Amino acid sequence: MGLKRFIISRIITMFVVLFVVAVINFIIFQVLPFTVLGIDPKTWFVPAGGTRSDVYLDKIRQEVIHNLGLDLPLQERFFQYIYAMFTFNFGYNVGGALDGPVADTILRFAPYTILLLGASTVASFIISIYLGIFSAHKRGKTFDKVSLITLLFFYAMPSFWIGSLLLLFFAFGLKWSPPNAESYFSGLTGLDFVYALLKAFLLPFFSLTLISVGGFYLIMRSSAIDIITEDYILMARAKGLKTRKILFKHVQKNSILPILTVFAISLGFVLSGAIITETIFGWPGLGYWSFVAIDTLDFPFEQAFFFIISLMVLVANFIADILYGIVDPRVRTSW
Amino acid sequence: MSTRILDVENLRMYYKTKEGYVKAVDNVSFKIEKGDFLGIAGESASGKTSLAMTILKLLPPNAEIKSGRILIDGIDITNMKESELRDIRWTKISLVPQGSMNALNPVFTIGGQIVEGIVEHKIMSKKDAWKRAEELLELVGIDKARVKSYPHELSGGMKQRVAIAMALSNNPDVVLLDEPTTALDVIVQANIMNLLRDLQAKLKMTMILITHDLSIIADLCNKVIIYYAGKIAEMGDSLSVYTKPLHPYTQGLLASFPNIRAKRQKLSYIPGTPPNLVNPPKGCRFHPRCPFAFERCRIEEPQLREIEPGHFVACHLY
Amino acid sequence: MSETIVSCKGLKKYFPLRRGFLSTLFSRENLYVRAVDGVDLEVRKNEIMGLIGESGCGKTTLGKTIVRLLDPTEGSILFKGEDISKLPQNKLIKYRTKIQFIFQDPYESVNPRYTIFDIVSEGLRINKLASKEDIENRVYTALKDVRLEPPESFYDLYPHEVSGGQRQRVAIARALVLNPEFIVADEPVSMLDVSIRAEVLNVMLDLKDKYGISFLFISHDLATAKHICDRIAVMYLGKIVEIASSEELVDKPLHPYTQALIAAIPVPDPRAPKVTVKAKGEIPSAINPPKGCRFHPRCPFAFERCRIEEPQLREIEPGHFVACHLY
Amino acid sequence: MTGLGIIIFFSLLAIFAPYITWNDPNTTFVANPWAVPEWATVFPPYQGLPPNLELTSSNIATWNNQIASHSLVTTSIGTDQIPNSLVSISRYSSDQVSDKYLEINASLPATIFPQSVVILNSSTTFNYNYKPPYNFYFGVFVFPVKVVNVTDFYFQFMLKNPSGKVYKLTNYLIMATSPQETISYNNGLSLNKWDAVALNTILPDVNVAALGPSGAGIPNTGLIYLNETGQYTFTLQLVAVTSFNPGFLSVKISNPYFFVLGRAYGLMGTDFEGKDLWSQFVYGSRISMEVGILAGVLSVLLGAFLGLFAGFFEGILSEVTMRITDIILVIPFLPLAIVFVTVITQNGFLAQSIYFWIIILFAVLSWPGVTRVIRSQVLSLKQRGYIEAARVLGARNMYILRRHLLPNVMGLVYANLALSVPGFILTEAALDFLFPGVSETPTWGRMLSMAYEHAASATYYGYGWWWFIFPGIAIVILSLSFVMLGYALDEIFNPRLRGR
Repeated sequence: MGLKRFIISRIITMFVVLFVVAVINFIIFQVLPFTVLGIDPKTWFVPAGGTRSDVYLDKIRQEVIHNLGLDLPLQERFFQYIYAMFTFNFGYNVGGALDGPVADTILRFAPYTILLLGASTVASFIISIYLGIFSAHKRGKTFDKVSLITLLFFYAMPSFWIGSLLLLFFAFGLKWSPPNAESYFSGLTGLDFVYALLKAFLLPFFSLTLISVGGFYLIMRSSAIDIITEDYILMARAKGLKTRKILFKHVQKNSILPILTVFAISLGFVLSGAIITETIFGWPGLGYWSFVAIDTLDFPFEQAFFFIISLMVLVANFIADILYGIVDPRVRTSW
Repeated sequence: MSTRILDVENLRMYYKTKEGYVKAVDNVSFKIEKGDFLGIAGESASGKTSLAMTILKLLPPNAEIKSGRILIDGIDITNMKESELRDIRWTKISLVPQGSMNALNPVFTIGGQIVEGIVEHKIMSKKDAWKRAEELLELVGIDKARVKSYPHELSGGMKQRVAIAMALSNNPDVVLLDEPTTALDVIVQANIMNLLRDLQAKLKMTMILITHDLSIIADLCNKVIIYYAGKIAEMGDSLSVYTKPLHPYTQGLLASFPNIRAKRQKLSYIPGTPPNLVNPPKGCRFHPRCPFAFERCRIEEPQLREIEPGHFVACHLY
Repeated sequence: MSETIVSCKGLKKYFPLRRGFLSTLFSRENLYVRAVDGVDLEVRKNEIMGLIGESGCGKTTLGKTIVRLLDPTEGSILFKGEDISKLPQNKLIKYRTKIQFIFQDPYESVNPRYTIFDIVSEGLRINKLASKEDIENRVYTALKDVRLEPPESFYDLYPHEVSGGQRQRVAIARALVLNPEFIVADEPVSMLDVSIRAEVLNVMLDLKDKYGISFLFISHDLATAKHICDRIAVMYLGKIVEIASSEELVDKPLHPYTQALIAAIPVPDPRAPKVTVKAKGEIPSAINPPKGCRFHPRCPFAFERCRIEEPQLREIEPGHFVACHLY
Repeated sequence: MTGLGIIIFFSLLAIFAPYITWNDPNTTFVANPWAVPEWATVFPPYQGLPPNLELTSSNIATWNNQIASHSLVTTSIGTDQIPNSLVSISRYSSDQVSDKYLEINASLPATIFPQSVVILNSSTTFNYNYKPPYNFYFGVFVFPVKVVNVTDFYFQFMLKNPSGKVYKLTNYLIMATSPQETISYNNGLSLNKWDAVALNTILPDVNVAALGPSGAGIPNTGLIYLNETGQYTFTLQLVAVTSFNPGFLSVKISNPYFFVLGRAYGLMGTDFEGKDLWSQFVYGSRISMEVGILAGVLSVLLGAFLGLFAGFFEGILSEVTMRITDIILVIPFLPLAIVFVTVITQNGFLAQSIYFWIIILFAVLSWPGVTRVIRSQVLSLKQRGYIEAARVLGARNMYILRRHLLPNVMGLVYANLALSVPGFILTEAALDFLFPGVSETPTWGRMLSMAYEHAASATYYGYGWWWFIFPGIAIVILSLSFVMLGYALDEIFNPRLRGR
């Protein structure tokens, strides 16, 4: 079909899916609470700050209601909503925890999440690839058993538990790290800020890495086990190649394929883990703020967050497909 | 004066399984000389592939070599460490594995895969190795421009040729071919057979061909081993084994092979099924299926003996 | 000349190429795998008809289409003069017992959870053809007919407890129990060891002699087919290129493809002439088959006409049909 | 199979929760807050921590009551004995409160000058061989049968430690002050009724965070009074005072107690309010199992049905089903669940059955995974010879579905069930962690949430590890055993893995 054709058709598919996601968003944030459950928007949106005046409160409510189009009939509101979503015009924060346009807040906090997620994903990828392949190679031996049991344990560990344990031990116990990231580095500037940021970054980073490494490792190990029994690995051995070369050239390039797909699919779950991890450590990324926003019923922020997560999952899937093609020449021809 | 290139003595290789030891290679001895084309014929699960893998020492973890020696060009590889074997493989002995379709790694170019086998043994520089890869492709009848192709871009027959080219890359003393034509269509198979015949004539290679198809061996090989249930039943020059089969198993197998040039006839078969290699029958392993079996066959295991010059058989009838 | 039991005329089976939802939306032309592309074939009463071809030539598809496991795209299938090609599934049931199919893989074609008695009697139970005692009698006879003796000792065995050859005979008994008149056997012995193949093939010959059942024997193995079949049809890329009695086809092949096929088959005799290759290249894709004669790109004798005009199957000698411009 | 064993173990916990716990999970102060598990006292840092201790015998008859002869009349001139005949102590058994009680009868002659006093000393000794507790409490049951012309009537508790130092544990506890013939007493004590005089060194509603050794403010009396090991003497002193008029006193006392709130308690210790963590843990298993298994069953049933359907009948409807799975798989699960819980809890009525809605949400969001697996299995099964063979034999769709496909898919269904449960257990726990206030029911997630919330103060108490470790380990072990079970079933039923 050709790469261009493939990309175009994938982008169209993405738009279709994104549209459906927007519709679901609309149902969750606008139809379900106000129309189905019959909640009155006027009492719904209570800004958190109690010091604000009644006039201001009314103003906010008016603004919110207008912003969400809750004063419009459902069908008009729907089109307005869809238009707003696809033009990235997400409205204004309500609820008192955050101020200003939603798009601005998202742009402000996204870097924290990207830093955290990016670093921990890279780390868990590298660890799981090496451990997984080596485990498959030593299948049934002590090394394999120990790493399998350990990583299965990490795999089943709730993210909030890993988080609290790390917090308890390293922040409260050994006092190596601050218990709350945001309050630790907010207000600092320059190198002080960078230093504080890194210090506060370590715990959430470890936490998130531990959460994701188990799943990746299991997939990596089982796909490497499959690959190791393939004839071309036998052939590589027959050629007299060094074990290291067989494992980290022949096995690795083939067994990395499933993990790419799985990563793209599980990105949603990784983001879920990020919500909890960020919340626990007070890491001021999108996950943390999305939880705060839920608490303060900041729906404009929340629906934008949803929309963007879905978009990211779709884009990740798309990138994974492209990467898949780069790694595996067989896939390229099927485009 | 011919030189001995491979010498297998009293080789025993068992797989350890939950049910017990699978006696896939049980007291096997044979030798081949330089320039021989040996065919090893056996039915499925007779252990013929295990024999090949034992000779290469490419065995799964549950395999145990119980006894015997394997000498390649006079070098005993039986107790060699993996690191030492690495130097033997691909320079002294190379393999064209079963199902060569899968023998090529789909994510690397065929040229790259040929080159890595040359460069690993430090035989020549990477640049020269690429040249060599092109030569090898031409040798097996593939356009050298395909050197950067990926395996999936080639047909089954071409992949088989690449696998053969790869096995030849370091001029090994022995090439082991494990069912090289099994999944191929007849015309492609004939192509590959002709290629092998030509290569053998041209390069004076020593080759071992393992197959279930007696007619391919008849067509290509000058020596043949008939393998049954982990043991050699009969061994000798092809002409002598095919024209005067001694072992009842060889006789039955040859009779059940349809010959397209023969008159139309009812085909015969060997009754019963091949034995389970965990608990093979006592005495001669073929006795439950043998029409000539007598008391001694049930008790005593027949030894491989030279009945005629160069023609060995393991049967109490002789 | 004996009467025809099954014949197909102009039979076609195309598989639409599965593509993404969007690419179907964007491109008008539909791509098909032309697995069977206009086949005329007759199977006579009490004969074993061989259908020979390389992998991917459409021989299995043809077999499955004849028993209506697949719905034909075009053309007719006549069973004893009646067209069954367009019958809806519910009307087809009447013919199910008359036309049976034996699958290639004896490991896959029987449900591993069923006992041999259940497997063999399944057809009778589905079609409610017999009473309980009757079922047992018929299963007994069928197992005896396929030389699984004593039959009752096999009743309670599971498929994995018997050998491959026995399993394939169970599959034959399952078809036989319904008293079929025509059986399509799709490579019934290709998964079995050579030493036991004849055991299964001889059962087929017995059934032909004893019950007058006709067979369509699908195989890639011309050497076996020569000894088993009365007549042989050679298939290439969805088309029949030659039909003749088995001895004539092997001894005096007319079509260059048949000639190439025979020359390529090795013989278990070191004194015999070595195999030769009389066809260039490999079998092309069935999505875009070559124009004109489909064999022409590989044919050593191809000339201009072969590239343009598709040859029709014609009777060159009595009972010997060939589709080639050379004749 | 260990997996199955663990699942059965937790199921039994959930089912028999009321029979294997000793406290309601929401009862506070079953032991001292932050009590370690009792078995932990074998480890050095916790050696000698007191468990919950009833240090004295509640049978007052066994106490040393003879000292009650210290009955005195004080005059301005000096001290004269009241004739012993006027004061008696008798022991009786059997009454509605206690089977052993002490009755004191005293006739008090009129005095000219100020008062006559009757003092009863009842004492007992006990050995205390633990580290000091943070808290203890003590008390006695009293029954004032008849009290005439008594101006003051009070109890006093005293403790003599092994070094001989005497602490007055309480000031005089004044029961009555008015010289009437019949007195109605303050503090709930009244005539003709058994009443408890219960005293804690510290009342339960004090600032718990300040309980610890470094906690400022209120002294932890246990650390002061019970800081030695050895023999203590605990004395209960009853004092009655009359003036001018002849008085009469008749009191029964029974069931004295001296109780140490343990710093080591039960199987899993206590939380920051002294709630029994073992019973929270056991009751918590109910929600985890319930949500995990029910959501699993629902989603797998739905998924399997749709997968079977979409695999067997290829057509528009199955195509639509598969596109729906594509979309649902894009939706982020946990954020949606968070929003959902928030929305639900806004509605008081729906919030009551929050776990029901969570189960429904889980099922609705997670069937697509199962559908995909089952569908691809059905698609591959359809290619099997025996399915085609059944068709050749004349079998119709329903027959093939029922007799050939369903039995072959069931194994995969069970395996998927087992594999989907841990996800639900984890997500449910995460929701409880994020929204601990949603329900009063104790759950593992909620336990961890509370532990996390009090992590800062936990540092004083061995980091409260028992509060963090057990629910977390339980979640991991239970999830893992479902995973193991799933893999085991997968291996048994999945023909691809089983091989031939």
